[in-house]
Amino acid sequence: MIDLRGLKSKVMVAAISILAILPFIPIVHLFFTVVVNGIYAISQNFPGFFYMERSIPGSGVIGGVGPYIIGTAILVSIATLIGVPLSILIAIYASEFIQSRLTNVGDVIITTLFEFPTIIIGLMTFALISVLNDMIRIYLLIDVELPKFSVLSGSIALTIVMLPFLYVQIKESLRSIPISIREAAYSLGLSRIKANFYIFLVYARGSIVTSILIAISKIMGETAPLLFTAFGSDFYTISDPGFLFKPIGSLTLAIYNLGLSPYEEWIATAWGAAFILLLMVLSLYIIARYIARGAYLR
Amino acid sequence: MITIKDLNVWYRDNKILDNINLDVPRNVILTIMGPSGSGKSTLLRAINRLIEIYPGVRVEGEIYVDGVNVFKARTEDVRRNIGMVFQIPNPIPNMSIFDNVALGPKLNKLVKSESELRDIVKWALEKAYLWDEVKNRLKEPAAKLSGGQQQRLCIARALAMKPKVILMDEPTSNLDPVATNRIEELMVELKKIVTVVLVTHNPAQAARVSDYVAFLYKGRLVEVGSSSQIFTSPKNELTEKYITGRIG
Amino acid sequence: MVSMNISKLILISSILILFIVGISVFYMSQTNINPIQQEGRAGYTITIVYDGQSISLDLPSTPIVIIGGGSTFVNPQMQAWATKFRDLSKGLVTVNYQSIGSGAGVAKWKSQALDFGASDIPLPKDIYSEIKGTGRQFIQIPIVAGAIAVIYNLPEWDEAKCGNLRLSGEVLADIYLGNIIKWNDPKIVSLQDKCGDLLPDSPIIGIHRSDGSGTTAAFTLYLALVSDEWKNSVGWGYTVEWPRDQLGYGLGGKGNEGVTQKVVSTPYSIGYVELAYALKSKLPVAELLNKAGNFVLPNATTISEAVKYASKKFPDPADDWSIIADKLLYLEGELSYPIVTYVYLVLDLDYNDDNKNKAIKAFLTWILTEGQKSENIVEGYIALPKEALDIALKAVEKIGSS
Amino acid sequence: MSRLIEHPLGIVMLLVISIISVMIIFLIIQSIPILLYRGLEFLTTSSWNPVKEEYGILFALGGSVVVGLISVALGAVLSISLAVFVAEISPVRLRSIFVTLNDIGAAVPTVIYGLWGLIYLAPFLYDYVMAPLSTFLSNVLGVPSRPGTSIFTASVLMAIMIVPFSSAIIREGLLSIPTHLREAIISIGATKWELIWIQVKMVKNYIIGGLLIGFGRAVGETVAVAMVVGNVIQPEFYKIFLPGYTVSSLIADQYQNAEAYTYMVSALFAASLFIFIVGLLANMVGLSMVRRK
Repeated sequence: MIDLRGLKSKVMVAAISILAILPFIPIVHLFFTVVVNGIYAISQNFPGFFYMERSIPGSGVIGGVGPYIIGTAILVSIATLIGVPLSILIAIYASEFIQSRLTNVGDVIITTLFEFPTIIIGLMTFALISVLNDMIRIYLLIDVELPKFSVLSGSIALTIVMLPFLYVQIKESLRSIPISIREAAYSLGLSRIKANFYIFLVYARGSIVTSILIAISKIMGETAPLLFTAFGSDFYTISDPGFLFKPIGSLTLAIYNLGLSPYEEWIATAWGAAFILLLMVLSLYIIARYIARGAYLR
Repeated sequence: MITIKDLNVWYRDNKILDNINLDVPRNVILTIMGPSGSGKSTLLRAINRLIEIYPGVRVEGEIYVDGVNVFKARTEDVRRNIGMVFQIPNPIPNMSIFDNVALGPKLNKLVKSESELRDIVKWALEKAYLWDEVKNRLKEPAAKLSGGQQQRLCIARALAMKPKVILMDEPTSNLDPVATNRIEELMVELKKIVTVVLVTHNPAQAARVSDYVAFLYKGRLVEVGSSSQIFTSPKNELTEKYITGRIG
Repeated sequence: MVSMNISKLILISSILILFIVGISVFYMSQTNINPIQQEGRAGYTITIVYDGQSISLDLPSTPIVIIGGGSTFVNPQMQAWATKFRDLSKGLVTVNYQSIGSGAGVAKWKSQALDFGASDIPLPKDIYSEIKGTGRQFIQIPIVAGAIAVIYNLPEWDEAKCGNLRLSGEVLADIYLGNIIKWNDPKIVSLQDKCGDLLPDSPIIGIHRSDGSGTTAAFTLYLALVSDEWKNSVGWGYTVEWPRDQLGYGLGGKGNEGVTQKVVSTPYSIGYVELAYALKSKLPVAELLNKAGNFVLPNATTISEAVKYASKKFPDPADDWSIIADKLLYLEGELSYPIVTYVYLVLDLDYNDDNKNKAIKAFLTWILTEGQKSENIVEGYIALPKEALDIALKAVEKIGSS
Repeated sequence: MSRLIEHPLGIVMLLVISIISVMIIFLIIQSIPILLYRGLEFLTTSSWNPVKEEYGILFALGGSVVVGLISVALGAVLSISLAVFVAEISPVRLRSIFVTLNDIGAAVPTVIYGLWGLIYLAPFLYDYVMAPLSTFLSNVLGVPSRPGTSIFTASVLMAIMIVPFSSAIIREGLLSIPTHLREAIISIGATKWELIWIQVKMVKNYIIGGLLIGFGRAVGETVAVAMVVGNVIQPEFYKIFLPGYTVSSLIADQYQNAEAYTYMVSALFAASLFIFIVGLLANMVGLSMVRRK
């Protein structure tokens, strides 16, 4: 007798395997094209590709993504410097005062923004700065305008993108600390701040560092929240003392704008920028995974 | 040394401890025993107010340690003067042996110099009978020690704060008999320098080490007395049933 | 031991990042991208000769970044001017110009997010009177002229044999209205001198801007001038509703670059872009019917001819230019190209900052004089005639003096 | 006990909460004028005519929903298969390779997907899918045009982008099934397929949750979609071979010159409020499904 059940099982398993391999084809193709086109673009203008400014179309010169690399680095660093301490502080509060009303409200509001359409975060930052400007004008009666298109507002937008993710991750890490460790810390007479900073954060550092690295790699690849905030610039702006209040470019904005252009040089530049961005994001990601694995081994 | 007056503890709507009154003299071992769920751990954690890290707990009454009402003092100061050892050995696993012991003195700024810190750590480890075993591996993570060693490390950690009282919450329940034996010896030795409050559900252990015994049942303090009195002529029927193993 | 690895890894990765940033910064300083470091900039001035007189430009004492934005059309020209002037001023004046579309440029200038806005059309009447009403002192000046070219992607058409495709305003309006669906429509065929039979039986894909733009405003204004149906059913503005989209034969592109890119990659498509973009893309450009009845290509001759007639109609920079907007298109003249556009800068007369006033004044004076010389004009743009420049220069003089 | 702020750290929490609340409130306030001005027509008509101050965003809402639905429909089978394959079928030694590839797919910045989609995916789909199918389905799906930017292309791109993401969530569910349950199923003589099917049914919550979160992503994604969706105002958004708009790509295109018109800013904020609500619902329901045990 034919083993119908066994046959069906084999057929289905084979079908699943084929369906499972299917999604890898575009991803592998994407990798392949980014690497090939990117390396080609960079090799056409090496090492100028890394530090020059955007070329003029028709000049035959590919690249110059220097200002974009610096821009991404600045935006991401500022967002990280604001976002990481902020999310650690509120995550500590939420893990220490689980039943506090403030924690409950915070949980609802912050997780609202978790995995959220980032273009809205850009819009909201733009709106927030408008509100702040109105408040400054009305209540402080001084004529100061916070620039809407600036490094600062771009960083704020990125901070808000990374905050919910970090908050949820760090809070989970802290809440999963065994109660015995909490008792040990508090039995030594440590304040909540000291216990968290010297013991709990150290105890959970593996998973927290992983979350932070993944959060950084996330915001590094964000475009939409920067459209109305960082705005984009094709020049080096950091030589200007007030550059924090001026627009700045980023690798992602450059890929978006150059990729949509008709010029060969600019499209090649976009591929080169994509290659650099991919390299940056993935190396952070791989480091994060490595640390995570180490954390599990502990 | 420790005086507990009219202590009541609730968790949400349940009363965990009901009107506890207790006196503990200086430099003795007092054992609180009772079946699980009787509130012994809660009573122990009330003394250094560790109970307050659990949300939903409400405490009423007074506890004096060395003449100070702990509920009027700062929590940090209270806990600093009272060492505690737990059921599960809980050194911070990814910190070194040295750092685990140094943690309290360092973070509470009890020492002025590095050398003073080293002296304290050495003293505490010696007192905990651990120094000889670890003196050459102080930089290794605490997680590498055996269970009994970890528990002695926790005792050293508590001692390093130079406390007047040490609370022990079933410190041997997760250890093998050999390690248990060593800890028990250590306790008797420790009472020369501190007052020990021990929680156990093992009457035999209570009989071996304690000077005084308190028997707790369903949140009430049933009987308090010297060790010999409780184990030879308990006044209460419940106490007798418990030490003879008929409830528990 | 794991903990050791973590800190090591973080250390290594941060060193790596610092290394990359370090290399970039090193090359920046090497390649003179950062001219601020150079000495001798205090009290530095630039002297230029205009109309036989020498003018010295008063530069700010500290480096200033001027933020401008708007018209995507003027972007290549503005970038060329900005780069040149930054070198000339030894880094004292950097113009950060962003091509975000004219509508955005004006809106952002109005909300003071930008120092100046650049637009392909004058300030609309209501915006003009609204800002005027707040008492803000501002001017509009034309800085350069250009033309909107109609580009097409028609594989069957051989320019060498047939010449460039010929189109008229009415036909363009009919195409974007959806009245003409296919390339071999009799209305298109009848305009052609020869090769009319080569026009294929394929639907025309009408490509247009998806973002708000002055190019769209100028193009739709032109269509409204030549077609009453267009004027009544669509109108003109930065963003309009394209009837052709609703038939499924339309496609949007972001910026002039986006439209060019879409035309390049879409066979049987037609689109409108600023001439500079058309020339750069190597796409064929259609000949358009002018008012005098001739088919003309956009080039220096035909545009200059149109500019000559238009500049006679320019009002004062402080006045409302919107009332003459429709008088500057589709002009008389045998060779006049019909869709000639001007880039207008809107700027304040006082920035409440002496250095910024100086920077903007110097930059504008330079682009209205030296900047109009052929070596500084990018291909596809046309310098303004002297009469127009004189009016603008007089207005720029007033910056910071009030 | 009932004090609002129980520790100085609470001030930081309060600050973060108030900033985010101000942003959300502002989003809502900004949306009100257009809803008062146009009423329900704003949601039920398709027009974007700033010259006449006529705004109806049905075309963009429709585009967003269609992109979300098609990408989830395409992604569902693929992501379940991928998760099952990694958790059950692939050799254990290769598993980490697949997991890494999958997770890297989820980590690639969306703008890179957009660039790739514009240059490789759109022409490919035009040549091999849209053009052949449209020869006999043009009435239903519309006639595509080169370079292949269309709602369909955006949907396929989004499907490619959400598969790694959804499948990671489903995989997590599969791997969280206790070993003793698997052993129990095997011990009653189940075939591999039956084992898989029983487990898939057990992680239904994860599947629905993962796909809902994927839907939220597809609806909210901006740049990748804006690069391939075609960007035209086209009321027949259900003809998926035609170019169209989604709400987020409309915002990305139109926001910059919105302030030149009276109601456009409000219209864009109201439109974003829509993806806010859809995204929020998808996320909240999705997350609660995943967390429910």
